[in-house]
Amino acid sequence: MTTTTTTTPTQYYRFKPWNIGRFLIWSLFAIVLIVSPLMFKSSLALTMLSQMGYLIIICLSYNILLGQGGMLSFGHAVYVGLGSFLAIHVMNMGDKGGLQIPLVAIPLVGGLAGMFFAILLGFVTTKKSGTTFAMITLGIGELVASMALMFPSFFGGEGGITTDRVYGPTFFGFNFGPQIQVYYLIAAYCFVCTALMYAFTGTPLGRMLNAVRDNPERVEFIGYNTQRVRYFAFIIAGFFAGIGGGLASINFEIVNAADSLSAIRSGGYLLFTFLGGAVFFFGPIIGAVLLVFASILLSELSKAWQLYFGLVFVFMVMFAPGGIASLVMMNLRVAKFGKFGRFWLLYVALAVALVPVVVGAAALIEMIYHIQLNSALGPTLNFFGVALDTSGTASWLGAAAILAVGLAALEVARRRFVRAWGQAQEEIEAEIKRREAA
Amino acid sequence: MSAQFALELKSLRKNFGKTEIIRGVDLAVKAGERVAIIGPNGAGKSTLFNLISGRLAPTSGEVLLSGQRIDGKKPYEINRLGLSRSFQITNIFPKLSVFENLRCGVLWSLGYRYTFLRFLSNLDDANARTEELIKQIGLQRKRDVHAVNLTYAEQRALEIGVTIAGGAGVILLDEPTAGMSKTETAHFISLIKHVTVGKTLLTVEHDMGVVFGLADKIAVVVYGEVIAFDTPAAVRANARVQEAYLGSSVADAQGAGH
Amino acid sequence: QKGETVKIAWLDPLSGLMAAVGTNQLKTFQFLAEEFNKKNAAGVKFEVIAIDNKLSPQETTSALRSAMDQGARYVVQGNGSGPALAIIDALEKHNARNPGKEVLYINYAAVDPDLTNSKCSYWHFRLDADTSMKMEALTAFMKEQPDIKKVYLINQNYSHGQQVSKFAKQNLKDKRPDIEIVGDDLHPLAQVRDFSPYIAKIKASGADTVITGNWGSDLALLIKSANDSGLNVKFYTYYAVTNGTPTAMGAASDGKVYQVGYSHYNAPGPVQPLMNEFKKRFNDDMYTTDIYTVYAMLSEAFVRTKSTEPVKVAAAMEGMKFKSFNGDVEMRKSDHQLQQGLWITRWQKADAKNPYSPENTGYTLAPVKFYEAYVASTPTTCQMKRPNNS
Amino acid sequence: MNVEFFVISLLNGVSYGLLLFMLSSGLTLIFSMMGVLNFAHASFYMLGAYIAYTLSGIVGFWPALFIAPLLVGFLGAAFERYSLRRVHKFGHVPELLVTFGLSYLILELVQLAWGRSTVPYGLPPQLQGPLFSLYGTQFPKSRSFIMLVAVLMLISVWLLLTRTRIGLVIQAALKHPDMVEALGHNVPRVFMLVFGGGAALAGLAGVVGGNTYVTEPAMAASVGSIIFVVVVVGGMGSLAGAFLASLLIGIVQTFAVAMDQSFAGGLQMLGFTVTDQTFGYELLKLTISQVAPILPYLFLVLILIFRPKGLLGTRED
Amino acid sequence: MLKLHDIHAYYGKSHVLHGVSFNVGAGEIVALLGRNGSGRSTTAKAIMGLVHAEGTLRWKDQDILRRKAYEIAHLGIGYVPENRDIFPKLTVHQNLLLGQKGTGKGSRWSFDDMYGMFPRLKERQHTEAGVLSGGEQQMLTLCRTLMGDPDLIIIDEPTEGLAPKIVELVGQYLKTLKDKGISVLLIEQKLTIAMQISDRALVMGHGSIVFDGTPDSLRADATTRKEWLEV
Ligand SMILES: Nc1ncnc2c1ncn2[C@@H]1O[C@H](COP(=O)(O)OP(=O)(O)OP(=O)(O)O)[C@@H](O)[C@H]1O
Ligand SMILES: Nc1ncnc2c1ncn2[C@@H]1O[C@H](COP(=O)(O)OP(=O)(O)OP(=O)(O)O)[C@@H](O)[C@H]1O
Ligand SMILES: CC(C)C[C@H](N)C(=O)O
Ligand SMILES: [Mg+2]
Ligand SMILES: [Mg+2]
Repeated sequence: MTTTTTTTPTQYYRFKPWNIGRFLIWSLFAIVLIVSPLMFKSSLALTMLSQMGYLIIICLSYNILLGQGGMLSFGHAVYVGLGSFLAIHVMNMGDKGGLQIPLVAIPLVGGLAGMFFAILLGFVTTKKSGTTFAMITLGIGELVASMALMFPSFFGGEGGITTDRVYGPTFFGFNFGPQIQVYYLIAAYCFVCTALMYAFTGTPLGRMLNAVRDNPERVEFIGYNTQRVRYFAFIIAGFFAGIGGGLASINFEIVNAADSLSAIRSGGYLLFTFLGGAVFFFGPIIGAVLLVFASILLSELSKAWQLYFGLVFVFMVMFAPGGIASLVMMNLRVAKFGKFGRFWLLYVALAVALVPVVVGAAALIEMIYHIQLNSALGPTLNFFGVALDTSGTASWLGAAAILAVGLAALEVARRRFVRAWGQAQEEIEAEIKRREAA
Repeated sequence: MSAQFALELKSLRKNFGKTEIIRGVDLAVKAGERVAIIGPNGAGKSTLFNLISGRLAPTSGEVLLSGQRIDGKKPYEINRLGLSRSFQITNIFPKLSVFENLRCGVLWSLGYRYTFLRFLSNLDDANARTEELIKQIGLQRKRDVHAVNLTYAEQRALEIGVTIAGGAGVILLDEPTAGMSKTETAHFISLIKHVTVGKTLLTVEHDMGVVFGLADKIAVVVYGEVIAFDTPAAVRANARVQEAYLGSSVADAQGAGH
Repeated sequence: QKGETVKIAWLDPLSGLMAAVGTNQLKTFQFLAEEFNKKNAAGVKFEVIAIDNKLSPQETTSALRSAMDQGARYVVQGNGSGPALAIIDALEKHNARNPGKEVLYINYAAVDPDLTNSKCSYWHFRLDADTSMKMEALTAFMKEQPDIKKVYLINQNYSHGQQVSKFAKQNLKDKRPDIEIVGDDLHPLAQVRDFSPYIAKIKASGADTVITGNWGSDLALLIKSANDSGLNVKFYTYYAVTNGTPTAMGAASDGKVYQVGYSHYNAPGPVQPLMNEFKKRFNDDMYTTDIYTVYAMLSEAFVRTKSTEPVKVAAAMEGMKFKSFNGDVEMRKSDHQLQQGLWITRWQKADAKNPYSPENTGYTLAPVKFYEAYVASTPTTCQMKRPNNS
Repeated sequence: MNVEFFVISLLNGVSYGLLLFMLSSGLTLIFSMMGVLNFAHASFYMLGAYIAYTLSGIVGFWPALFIAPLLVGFLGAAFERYSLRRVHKFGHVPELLVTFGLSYLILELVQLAWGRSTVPYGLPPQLQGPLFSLYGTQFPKSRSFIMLVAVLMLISVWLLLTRTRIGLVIQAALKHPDMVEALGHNVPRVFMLVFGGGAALAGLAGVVGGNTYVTEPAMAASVGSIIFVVVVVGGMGSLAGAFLASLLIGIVQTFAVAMDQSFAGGLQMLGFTVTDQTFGYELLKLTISQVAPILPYLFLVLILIFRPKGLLGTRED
Repeated sequence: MLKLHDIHAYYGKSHVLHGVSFNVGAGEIVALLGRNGSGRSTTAKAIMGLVHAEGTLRWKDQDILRRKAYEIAHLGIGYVPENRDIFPKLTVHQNLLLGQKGTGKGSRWSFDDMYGMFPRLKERQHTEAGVLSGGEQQMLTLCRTLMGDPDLIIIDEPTEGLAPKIVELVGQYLKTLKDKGISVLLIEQKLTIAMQISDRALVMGHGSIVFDGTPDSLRADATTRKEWLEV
């Protein structure tokens, strides 16, 4: 039964930037940014954290296109990379005593550069959406990357352009020589840009971008020019991409065309944004973190990193097409309905079963790779402290056995989990129906 | 030019390749009039709507909106001039909530164009208007439900909601009640009547009950031509219309049934 | 220093465009480490930490950090001057900012002359001969070939290729002004899948000789295409040894391809048995033999300084004369560019004198001329900043 | 440009064009029918070359010519069956990404099985040496064979598309899979066959391309994006378009290599003084021949801007 | 011919049909009536194997419950869905071609029959089906299914969006089908037409059958009509 609605005043949602939940989340984000380098102190950890910082900006900017605008770009590295180049040239100008732009503003230079090129190239790129868009970005990406190699005076050829970020007057006593200072510069930008991009999702343009993604035709009939919407979004994405690029050049003090403009790099942004989860705003943040782990740690831990990477990727797309973020959100939903309790054990079981699978499979893979790559070092390899002998059968059989046991256990755990999960979802659906009806 | 007519079509023609689909349509609709367009399948009713709303460009002829020529303009330009349409096949934003769907429809008309310097949630006027719309189309309960998850009838209601959201003065509805049951249809007609008060309405319908219940005037389109444009009573009596479209028995049954 | 373990970080590609080259070089490093661990004057143990830098300068810097975290004080790298520059740059800063934790960079194959000129660094030592030096040797040889009349240049359009083209024109003008340069083509790196249009162009130009700095499939495909269309010219190359090119040359290139380098397949001295051993073990060819020099040089410096401390070692290596597989060599003090003799070799049938047959082709690169170090030596503009305390 | 050079270049252009078509015909099949941007296409090409290399060592080249594509096709079908099919319902982007992942896997597996360097996959004696000589330039048999294979592919795919309903079934199934099943068509099987078929075509291209050119782990990456250019420039859903685009790109690129003109030169002829101080000199001095191999990308961008359907395409999405 | 007994059907986790039972005999036109959302379309999909269903489902003495849709189609059931599902980028002719099974030889229906039935389709036969008018699309789907030569045809709201005159026509054609021995399961909203041509009427409510009888008895049964069909 509906009650009389005429008397109740119109209520609507208001943006309350300081509402508790949001405040908590953003503070947490800030705290994580602030304390991470205090917890992970090695120089590698610091590099990784710095890279995560600007990659978060880049992946989020990419997601403005992919997740929010439904535009699959194969050329995002163009805007990041050109931002880097412009930034580094301006830094060098400062170095040489020319135009002095303080280092803290250099990322903005990168941003403006990214924006400039997005304005320039985006005009033709965003005329169409879908496959046409994707292919134009692919073409432009290849063109820019190949051409850049041909112009050593601007792009520095194969060696790229180097700079020294320590120039000009200090900024409140910081000269940004030590990596830790750079990290905090990156972290500050990361925080602000993330907040800005989040804010963007709540603006009219941001919303219309979603509408254009969902149904461009209809958008035309409610007064908006879809091309315009895509174009503006592209420019904004270009701006943030450029900021990320600018930060990257501060971080590395070197940029190089073959590396930063290449299709592989663009592909990386795409893959990891997707892996993190393009459907949710925060997905790309996870993606950026993974990207750093994958590109730095994985390739150091194992020569087989591409294989692991490919496997993980294929399985992720097959079983969690919404990316990690969607997994998180699904569990949060379960938790919200107070049904998470029953999954603890199941998750533990899954994890326990997963260990032998990963260990067994990894041992086999590592042995195979060892034979191929490191045979110069003799037949034994050190696998997490265990010596495996690739010449004898024992190690092979052992690894295979572990894998088999693990797989069996995993299957059992998985079945249970799937059943429980289905059950929980059913209950939640029913619950929602009940609430709707109430 | 006086804006005596809200919408005026002057010898409008449209060819697809060699086939001529619209063969010189003249039609003048006064402001505030409710006009139903009927005609056999494939007569060109939807095509006519497409020409008016800018989805298609006419081969020749003119379309005037309040005296201003709009033929050949882009859909969004026409929309900004105050003409809005719905679709025969539901055409909404599936992954946005009902509220967001409607708010998208509202934004342009309130002047929030491509801005990214203000928060949606702070646009009080837009939000108020959206809430009002939700109430009008009776989807308060589904406010935050994604449009994909609505039932068919609810989607049709949302379709209308998005169409009227911008406050356009001229509304075109293409088979708004298709696929609804009798009771739903009846409910829907009153909804349409209610939300289009004071507006110019053109609607395509096959359901004679709806047509006769809703329209001040009926235009009959057959083979790309308007063969009659008159009051419902006159049209029903028109022998040519009966022959070309209604088919004797059904016309009586349905026409009277309501 | 006896009994100490010296960790050497190897930062080169195991994936991407140069994966094949990188993999081969890593094997060489590991293989030779084993050899040197058996017997080196310094009595140290070398351990190679291999990290895939994916040919990317950025990844290289991260890899470098990680290598330093793992305790490596020596870094080796050779593919691409991009990563090379990244390492130089990072070390300049790191070594200045972290006294007592200095790290040295030994470059075994990145041949951009800038690395020992405008961008030279105290912490960088190069063992390969750079592009300009190799061109000196190459043109010195061409000077004595009267049948060369028309030369065609074809190179990859990026810094290395552009430099080859530049030095070729410069040197030929000095040494053989009568030679006509009938073409100077630059093509995008690793983009050309069919070289026949270029071959048609070379043919139309009437060239009798082609100079190219191409490597990898850009060289293999170029030569293959030339052979297919029956183009009868001589190729003067830099990298005819890398994986795939010997197969591509095969019988058709008999006597037509020349290469300049600090070594060759049938080099005398201690590498010959090692190359054979390597081939036996891995069924692969060891062509980056200056890796031998890496170990030889380090061992020698350790002995001299009685230490493995990079700062001392660096000081000792400056201007150090030592013995490597190719005789006496000198690490020039002014720019840290190794001065060594260069060979011109020619692709021809393997025989008793030159038995080594790469990729089991039955052919080999046989030496036709050896140039002493001074011939190929080029001046440097390097103004090195040396740490003031040493 | 004299007649001799012109004729040889034309021949080179056509033969390169046919090579491109051979590489991309399988992709056209999959892309235009299933709408899947198959990033692993080039990997199947590579796989074909490697498998043929091993097989020809065992059974000889000619049997391998048939067996290797079958094996690759089988692998492709299996991939469709066990992976792509699951992903299909999530939309085009995940589909594309899963093939992206697959390309990583194939690359790694190939490197594991055959190592990271070039394998000596040589031509069979029947294909060695020149077929004929033209103005003193030889035209190798191997390239003629590629041309032949490309033409055969064209014919067979064309027959498949026009003589069977497979194309219709797939196109329809992309829109309403349930409906097509309800009309009595086994949609999953058709998808699997088409994907397998496309992979087999790629494999076949690998068998003949691998020994004419080089068989190495980088061979997939090196043709990776150019084949998309062919398919897109030709027009989605158009085999004839892909064929036309291949030839066009082949010929344009071949002739472009011969052109040493640059903007700078052009400007100078018009009376402008262009020196290395002029703004953008580096760009201006680039000759057409220097950019020839990347012209296809320019072509792609221009085509998509001015004619998003592609040369002979019928669809835009 | 077709026998449903205690059929339950689910969309993912939501349970939509709660035990549906009815039969369709040979050469019978059975109207399936009910309000929006009562589960009529779902019943059709359950028969075609397009939703997950449980219970007993038999056709010509074969169990077809867990069969794939294409197998069911080959056994002679044709399905005309409610949202038309035409293939927009294919021409009218190609749409019809897809309706055929195999080469189409031995079918009771030829292209000419279809074009004879709806001349409008013949005029548009080389047009992309996506641009057809709503009514033309409706005709096309009907014909497309007929091309597959079914023995039972399930039609979901065939008259939606058709001009009154065409609605009559469709009614006549359904009768013709019946005369050729084809059974029809007609899901309709428009009571008038359904009652005119059907042999039997079923009424659905909340996922189960609440009335099964002749049209006349339904007309007489005011309570059922009131409770399950109106308001
Ligand atoms: N883009 C197009 N290309 C070719 N023919 C078209 C196109 N659009 C419409 N037609 C044809 O024009 C005719 C009129 O179509 P329209 O959709 O306007 O009919 P309608 O009057 O709305 O019919 P209905 O009541 O059945 O919806 C149809 O025969 C249709 O096939
Ligand atoms: N794809 C779906 N997912 C979840 N629920 C669905 C889906 N399709 C239909 N339903 C639900 O199943 C119930 C029965 O739907 P069905 O389409 O069978 O009804 P119907 O009687 O055919 O009504 P209509 O007149 O709307 O066609 C409805 O409550 C509907 O909301
Ligand atoms: C391995 C070599 C072919 C690469 C070369 N050393 C370079 O610097 O580019
Ligand atoms: Mg219509
Ligand atoms: Mg229904």
